[in-house]
Amino acid sequence: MDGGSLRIPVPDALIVDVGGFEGPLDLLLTLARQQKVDLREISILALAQQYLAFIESAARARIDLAADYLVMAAWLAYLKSRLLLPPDPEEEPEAEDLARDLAFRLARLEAMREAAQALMDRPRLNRDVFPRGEVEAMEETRVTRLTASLYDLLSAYARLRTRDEFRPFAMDRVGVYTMEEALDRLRPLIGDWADWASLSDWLPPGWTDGPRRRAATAATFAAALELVREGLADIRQDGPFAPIHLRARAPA
Amino acid sequence: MTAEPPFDVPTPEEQERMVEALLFASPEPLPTAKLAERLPPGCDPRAALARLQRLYEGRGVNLVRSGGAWAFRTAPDLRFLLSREVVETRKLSRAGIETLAIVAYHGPVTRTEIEEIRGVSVSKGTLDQLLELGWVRLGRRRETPGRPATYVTTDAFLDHFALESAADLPSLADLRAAGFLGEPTVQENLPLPDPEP
Amino acid sequence: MTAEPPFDVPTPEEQERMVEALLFASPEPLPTAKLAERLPPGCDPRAALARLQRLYEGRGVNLVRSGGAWAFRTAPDLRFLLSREVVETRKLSRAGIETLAIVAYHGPVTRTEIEEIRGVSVSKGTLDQLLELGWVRLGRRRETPGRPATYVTTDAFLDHFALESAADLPSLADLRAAGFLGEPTVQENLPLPDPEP
Repeated sequence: MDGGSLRIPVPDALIVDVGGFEGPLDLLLTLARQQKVDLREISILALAQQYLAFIESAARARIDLAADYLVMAAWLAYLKSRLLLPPDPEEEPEAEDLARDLAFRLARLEAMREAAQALMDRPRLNRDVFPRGEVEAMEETRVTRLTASLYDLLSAYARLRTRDEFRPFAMDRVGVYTMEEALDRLRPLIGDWADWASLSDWLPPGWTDGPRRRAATAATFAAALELVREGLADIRQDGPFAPIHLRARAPA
Repeated sequence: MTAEPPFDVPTPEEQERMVEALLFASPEPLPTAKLAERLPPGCDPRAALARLQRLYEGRGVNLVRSGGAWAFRTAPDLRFLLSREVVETRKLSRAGIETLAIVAYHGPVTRTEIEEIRGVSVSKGTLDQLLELGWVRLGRRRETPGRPATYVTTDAFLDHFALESAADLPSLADLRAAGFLGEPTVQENLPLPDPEP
Repeated sequence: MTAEPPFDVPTPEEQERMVEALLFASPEPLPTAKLAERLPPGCDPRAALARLQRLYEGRGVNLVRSGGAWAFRTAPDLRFLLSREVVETRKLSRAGIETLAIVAYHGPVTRTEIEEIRGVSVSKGTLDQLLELGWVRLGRRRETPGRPATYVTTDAFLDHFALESAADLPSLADLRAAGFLGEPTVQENLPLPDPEP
């Protein structure tokens, strides 16, 4: 056997299709079928060569191959070298055994695929073969029976044991000043506020900078509107974006 | 007989088989005209119906005609056999199935332990229901203060869920691998149930 | 014949009629034990089943066995008459079909063994889909390190694929003769799936 005769061209279709393979064994099986011999008789040396050539062209085409394809390539390169060298009695298992093992796995995968197909081709219930279509009305006693399936049981347990992973998302409330808080603060103060004063002077201590200031301003403004609605205060703004002023409403 | 030439009329025996299968699979009684429609061209359901009616005479199931439509019916004298048949099945409640799962995985387990795992209290009705179903029974009392009752699953439980033993329930890792759970998380590192007693 | 004296065992013909009626009325396959339970005391459903199976052979409706249970089903060759609009259950993926076949031929089988044969990891959702369909159930845990769960097929699987028993799986004998249902000789040296991340 010279190296040249082993070089089987890799069809472009395979490269385009690389995503369609279910892992390295599936790819190897597709390549092995091109040898058109019984999979148990296959030349593993030739197959290794084919696989390595395929990986090489995939790399040239800049296709990102999953790691397991590369691990298989490394292993096949090692197997190839051992098959070409004279057997080393020290090394276990022998290269021939490894090659036979790989051929076995390929043949078994193909056989299981054929068996799966044969299974699917069998007459199927409610497609080819039918049960009695009519349920006979039976006038007798009704019994209610509770039931559950294994699927229900396993799902329930899985749900319980992972409940903490799926607890509802709760908003972080730090840095939020609510309208209720602003109202609680303003209501006892407003009676003493006879003259117009800017709303920004009403902000609670510690809420006068950054995002906290924005939150407190919004809440205080909403609370001020509530007080106006209740007839406890007047509110005034001289122009768009001008400061907002608030004062207690004089008793009528 | 395997591949049928399109314009070959089936033999009377074949027609009989076809009518028999059509009536058996139909969810409602079939009028003669409907049968004729479903059969290959050239068939006459009336002849087949008459033969079938004779064939099933005196058997456990009879071919009967009611209001111009045909159906198989249990022989009237055997209806007493079917009387117990009417069973309405209802799904076990969520509380029930969760409690059952906990007893299966962690039994013998006390009610307090079930509540700890579920994070909510277990109503008495839930456990009573499982006891009544025969899926759960009382185990040994726990030798702790108060000597609480424990619960374990029964052989009827194993039978219903087609399990060989409670120890054969898949571990959480198996469940995850089979697709019952989301992605692995820190939960993985928590001490998990060892269903071994 | 109308009123039965309590301790008179029905004649074989009567027993046959009763079994026929019970099986006709049940949409689910009935296990022999269930049949025996429903029959009057002293009856043996097995003899009646054997006679009925012969009687219905070649007819439009056949008496079929799946696992330990019996049911009447339309003859497979009449499918062309009956394929009404069937609500196709969720279509199984290629991975699902192959996984099902491996469980059927190799079961009880662990997830790792399925992965070894297919050469890829079993994706989430494949095994739980088969469990949900009721075609696969849990077998004994394997007594190896980690005590992994094993999977086997169910009677519902046999019923769905019109199989009398697991021994009737297509080309089972060939696969066994070829050694495909056993293990390779030096498998541990192949860099094949290391499925768990």
